[in-house]
Amino acid sequence: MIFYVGAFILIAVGLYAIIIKKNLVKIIIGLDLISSGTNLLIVSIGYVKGGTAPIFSHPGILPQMMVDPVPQALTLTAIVIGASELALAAAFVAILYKHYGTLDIRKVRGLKW
Amino acid sequence: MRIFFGYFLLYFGAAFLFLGAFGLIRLPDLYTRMQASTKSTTLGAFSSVLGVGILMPHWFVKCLVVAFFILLTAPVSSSALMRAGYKTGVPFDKKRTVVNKGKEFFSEKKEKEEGK
Amino acid sequence: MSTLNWIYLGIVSAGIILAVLRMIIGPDITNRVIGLDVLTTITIALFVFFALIFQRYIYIDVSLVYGLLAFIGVLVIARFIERGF
Amino acid sequence: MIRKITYTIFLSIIVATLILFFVAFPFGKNKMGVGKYYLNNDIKQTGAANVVTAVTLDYRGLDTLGEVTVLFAAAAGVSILFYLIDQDKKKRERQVYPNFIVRVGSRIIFPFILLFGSYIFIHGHLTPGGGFQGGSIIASGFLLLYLAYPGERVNRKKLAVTEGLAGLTFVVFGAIGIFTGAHSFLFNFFPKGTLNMLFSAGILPILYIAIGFKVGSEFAGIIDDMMCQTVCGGEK
Amino acid sequence: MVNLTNPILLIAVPLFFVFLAAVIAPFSKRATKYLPPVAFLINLIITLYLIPQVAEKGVIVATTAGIKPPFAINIAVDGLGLSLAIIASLLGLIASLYNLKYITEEPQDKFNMLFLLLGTGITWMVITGDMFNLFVAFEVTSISAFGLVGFLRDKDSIEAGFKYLVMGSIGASLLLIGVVMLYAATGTLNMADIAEKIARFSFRQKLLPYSFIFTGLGIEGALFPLNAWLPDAHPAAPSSVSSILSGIMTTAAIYAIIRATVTVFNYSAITPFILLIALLTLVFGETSAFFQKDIKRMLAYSTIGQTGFFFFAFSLGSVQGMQGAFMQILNHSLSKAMLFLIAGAMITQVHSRNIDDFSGIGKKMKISSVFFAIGAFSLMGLPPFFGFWSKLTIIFATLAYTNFYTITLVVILLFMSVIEGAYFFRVMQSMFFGKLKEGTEIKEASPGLVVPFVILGIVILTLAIYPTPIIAVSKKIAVQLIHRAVYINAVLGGL
Amino acid sequence: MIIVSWILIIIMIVLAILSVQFKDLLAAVVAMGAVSLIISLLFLLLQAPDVAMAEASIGAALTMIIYIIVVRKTERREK
Amino acid sequence: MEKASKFNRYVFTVIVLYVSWILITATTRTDELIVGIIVSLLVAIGTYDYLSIQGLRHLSLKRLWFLVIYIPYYLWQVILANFDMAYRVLAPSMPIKPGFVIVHTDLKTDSGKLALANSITLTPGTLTMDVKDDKLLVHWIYVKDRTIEGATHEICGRFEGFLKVIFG
Repeated sequence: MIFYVGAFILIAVGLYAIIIKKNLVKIIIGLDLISSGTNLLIVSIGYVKGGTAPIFSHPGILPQMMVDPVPQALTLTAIVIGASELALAAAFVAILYKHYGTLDIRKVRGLKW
Repeated sequence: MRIFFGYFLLYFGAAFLFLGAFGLIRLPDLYTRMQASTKSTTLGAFSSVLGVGILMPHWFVKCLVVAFFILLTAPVSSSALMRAGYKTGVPFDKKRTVVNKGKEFFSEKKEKEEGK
Repeated sequence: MSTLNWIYLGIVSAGIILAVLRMIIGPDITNRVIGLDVLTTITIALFVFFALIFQRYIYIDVSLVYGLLAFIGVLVIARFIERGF
Repeated sequence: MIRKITYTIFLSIIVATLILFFVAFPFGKNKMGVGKYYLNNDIKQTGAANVVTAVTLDYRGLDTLGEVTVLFAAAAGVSILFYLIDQDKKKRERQVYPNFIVRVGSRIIFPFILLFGSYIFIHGHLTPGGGFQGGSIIASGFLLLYLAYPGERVNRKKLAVTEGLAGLTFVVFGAIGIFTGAHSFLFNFFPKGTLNMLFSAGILPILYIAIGFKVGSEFAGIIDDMMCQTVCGGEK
Repeated sequence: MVNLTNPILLIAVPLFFVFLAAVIAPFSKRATKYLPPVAFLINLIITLYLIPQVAEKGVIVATTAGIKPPFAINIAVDGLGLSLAIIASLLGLIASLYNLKYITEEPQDKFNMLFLLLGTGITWMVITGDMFNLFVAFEVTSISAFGLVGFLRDKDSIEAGFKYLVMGSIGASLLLIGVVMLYAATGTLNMADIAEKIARFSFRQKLLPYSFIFTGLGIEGALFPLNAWLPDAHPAAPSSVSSILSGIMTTAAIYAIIRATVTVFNYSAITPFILLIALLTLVFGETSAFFQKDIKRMLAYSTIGQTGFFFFAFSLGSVQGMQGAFMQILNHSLSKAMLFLIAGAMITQVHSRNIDDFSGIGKKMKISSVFFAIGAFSLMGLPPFFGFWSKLTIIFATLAYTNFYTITLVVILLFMSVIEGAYFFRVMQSMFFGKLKEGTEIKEASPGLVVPFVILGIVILTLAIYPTPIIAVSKKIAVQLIHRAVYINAVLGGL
Repeated sequence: MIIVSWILIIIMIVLAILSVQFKDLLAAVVAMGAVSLIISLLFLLLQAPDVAMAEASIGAALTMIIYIIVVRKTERREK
Repeated sequence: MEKASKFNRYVFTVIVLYVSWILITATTRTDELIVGIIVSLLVAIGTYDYLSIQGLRHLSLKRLWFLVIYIPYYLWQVILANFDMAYRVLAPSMPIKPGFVIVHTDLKTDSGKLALANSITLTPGTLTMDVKDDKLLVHWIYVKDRTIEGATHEICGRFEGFLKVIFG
């Protein structure tokens, strides 16, 4: 329960950073927060109360005791995708700074959203 | 006996983990805080991990590896951070500090022998 | 047994909160980084402890990852502060 | 002002979603559909002890291929953006070198990081971890070297070739499935072995090793692109 | 027996070539530029091979990992998906031929890889049969598009790329949340399986995941309130990339919305809402295009308008509407891609993107201008061309949409078509009848640039001469799309 | 376990808000590192060691260096 | 200290890596051992240049024996250090008298100096900041002696004897 709340608050904080903050680095921090919150949300959807990790590491661990493996597999994908998006965004910000000499989006002509 | 010793180590570690964090708040300047944090948390994590290793004998070897890594890596980052703080002139507690040979050390000669 | 675990978790959580407090009030960046450093070390211990609570041997691997890699994050910032790269 | 209104609208949408979400999908309840099938049939069908690995690489292997491709695209994009931006060699001399402890310490830790990364992606089907995790650990190792020895660069040609060969391995192993027997991409045609042994789970370990190399070299490439531009200049 | 016509090869072959390019790039950067045409050609051949099978069976399904569909990812190709895959491969082939001469900036090897990945991602999006796989394909497409938009590294492209990246990332996150909600609700990710299980859901239960998926895809598909990135991003990219982005990529996002709405959710209750959105998109795009001075920007706004046009036709919900939407997609993709390619060729000569600077070049660049006119006429819907038939179908479908506002809708459509005609005619007037600026050295673009769009123009002319078979086929496709049970049975039938 | 997750999530949210509000971008980056650390702990609490490890291995060093490089190439203070 | 030959260092690296592989996997099953050899051989190709300078000379019996003795002593010092630290942190009067002092070391090898620095960092009241040639800059939380010689005796005296043998 609290995990859902946490994930949604992370997403809200990320959106806040993107919409209200005027600094480019803050915007990519917001993107990262949104993707982290999404990951947390996905994993907490797959959680089953009293379950354990879906790994048959030693005998005595039965399929009935496990949490859902699918959201975890999806999250793995989502984490790496988030990291690659972050790298690309970082590159964009660095070059924007080279062109404009500022991180303030109010001074960047095409970015006034 | 084994369980007792394991929990003893665990709590020993927990106490020092807490102590490190507490020292972080209480001590006056960056360098002394660093002393507290590096030493106490390293030992705290070390002994907690070993405690878990003793509680579950099958896990001991792996816990030992974790503990070894903690011992190996903790001083590296702390020394780098401390030097960075010193070089950028993070203030130290002027009232208490008695001797400062850092200037002498860093100005002995220009850094050029580095590289390889 | 489980009471003991709870007390352990309580002490360590207090440590985490203090470290975060230092990250909040730290007058300059180096102090905040120390907070991060302490936080990573506590987290390594906590990972191993979670493995104990859940009784899964394989969870220790996660703490191994942090044990090896956590200092790189601190190192990166330290090198940045002293204009290293 | 408009931004604040926008944000308030978004916030109310989020809160509404949250409430609906609680009602629709209670936390901790078993919501498994296909998940149950995977848990029950994993040992028989793939032979991997780690069900997450089985799902990532076998049942949903195409996703993983796509994910590796996304990372590849991001690496290529970063290298496009940073192509030949003021590679000014002179500025390199001004910088501060790392201290002795960092240099020697990272020299000693680096082999262990590589070894540990290999351990993670070789044991991907037995323990938590796998190609992505191992690959990013290895990339962190390279990052450590960059921090300790500024000015040295990894060999980009070798990285690119590793990256390409690893990707080819994945695609070719997948395509073998089309042409043999099952007419199905990523068909697991190797013997499954016994559970929890290193040589089990058919082609999954091979695929994970390929992914490990690929992710490692891609992240190392991204870091190299970003770091070298910083080392060589970029400061105002 | 080697099964050469497995549709999964549509993904595997280009990826093979991408990684091959990564291997050979360190040794010879120039060699990589010959890989995309080869890969797209192979893809085109595979898709052509698949036509008879699809015509025969309706939907062909390919499994992965040797496991039956609901449990493993599957590729399901139906008529709509296959035709979009054909268009993607064709446009990819032509644009990559165009690239051989057009791209002179470094680093070419990375450009070629990303270009190939863009085409692959679009193909992947239209043939996949799994929701999460759709998300991954969406990411492949959009991340390579971000890199390509920023390829020129000047102020405009970096700004546009960053804006696109931020909005695209938010869209991707929303799509992901929507997909995961679907998973939480139904316990599966396979489209057909979800479609079967979601039948018992009420309108309100469907609303939450649907709105997330719709918004996420709508950002990529440039639907009305979320399309601020498109007029910046499409012109900023190199022209060949813009032709792919405008021609097929937004269409692929719209395809995903169509697939989600019709096949997965069967959500006819929502159509009034999306009708409104489509109409707003149409009006916004066409009117903004009218006021543009920059030719590529004008084309980009026109893309928004066209997207609104066929999305509108689709949201009518009838067979005829979908037929019209499909025909308009076909027409728009081919014509818009050609127009962008021609615009790129002209810009290399004029060195300006301002429409005023184009005056009089019709006398010098005869082939380009004539084909520009062909593309524009087709896009406007002048009688001999295919666009005429598609717009006619859409208008008939609108008339059949019995509603109080029907006449208003028709009037809006016609008026927007007139506006579209107006701005294209303005460009052509200045091109053919304007005065050539003095002192400018303008000649026909090099054959390497001309030949590709001439091929595309010939395809358009062929469609203009023989429209009937395509109209018949599009009717079949629309019928197939409406009858979602066929799709579901084809995917889950083996159980 | 629930209490522990409450504490961790509250700390995580505090750190996330801090990372958005810090004027010093470097401090914001440090806070992001801590957020990733705690998310990794939460993943382990949710019985997802694979995901925890992925978050650990990517969040510990790689995202940190990406942020730091951005700050390095641009400026450190938010005005 | 001259470098050992390449092959020598390579073999040393393989041995170290193999031992750590066994420790990491924490099992002695045959398949793990076989894969371990392969992995160590491969990893060592890339890293033997980094790990060591002296190669196999590290593995003489005397050195290993001293290492075995040194580790418990070192751990004991770490524990002492922490009680010392605890006293300083918790005592209400906070008995600290910090200062930066320079100490001198006789160790020649890089790894020896690193080990000394690490030991100093984790032992009572001291933290190494930097090493330059044969001098170490140390932050000392309770300065007892300000001169180089005195500080060297106070801080390094405990370890240098061991480390000289272990790392040459």
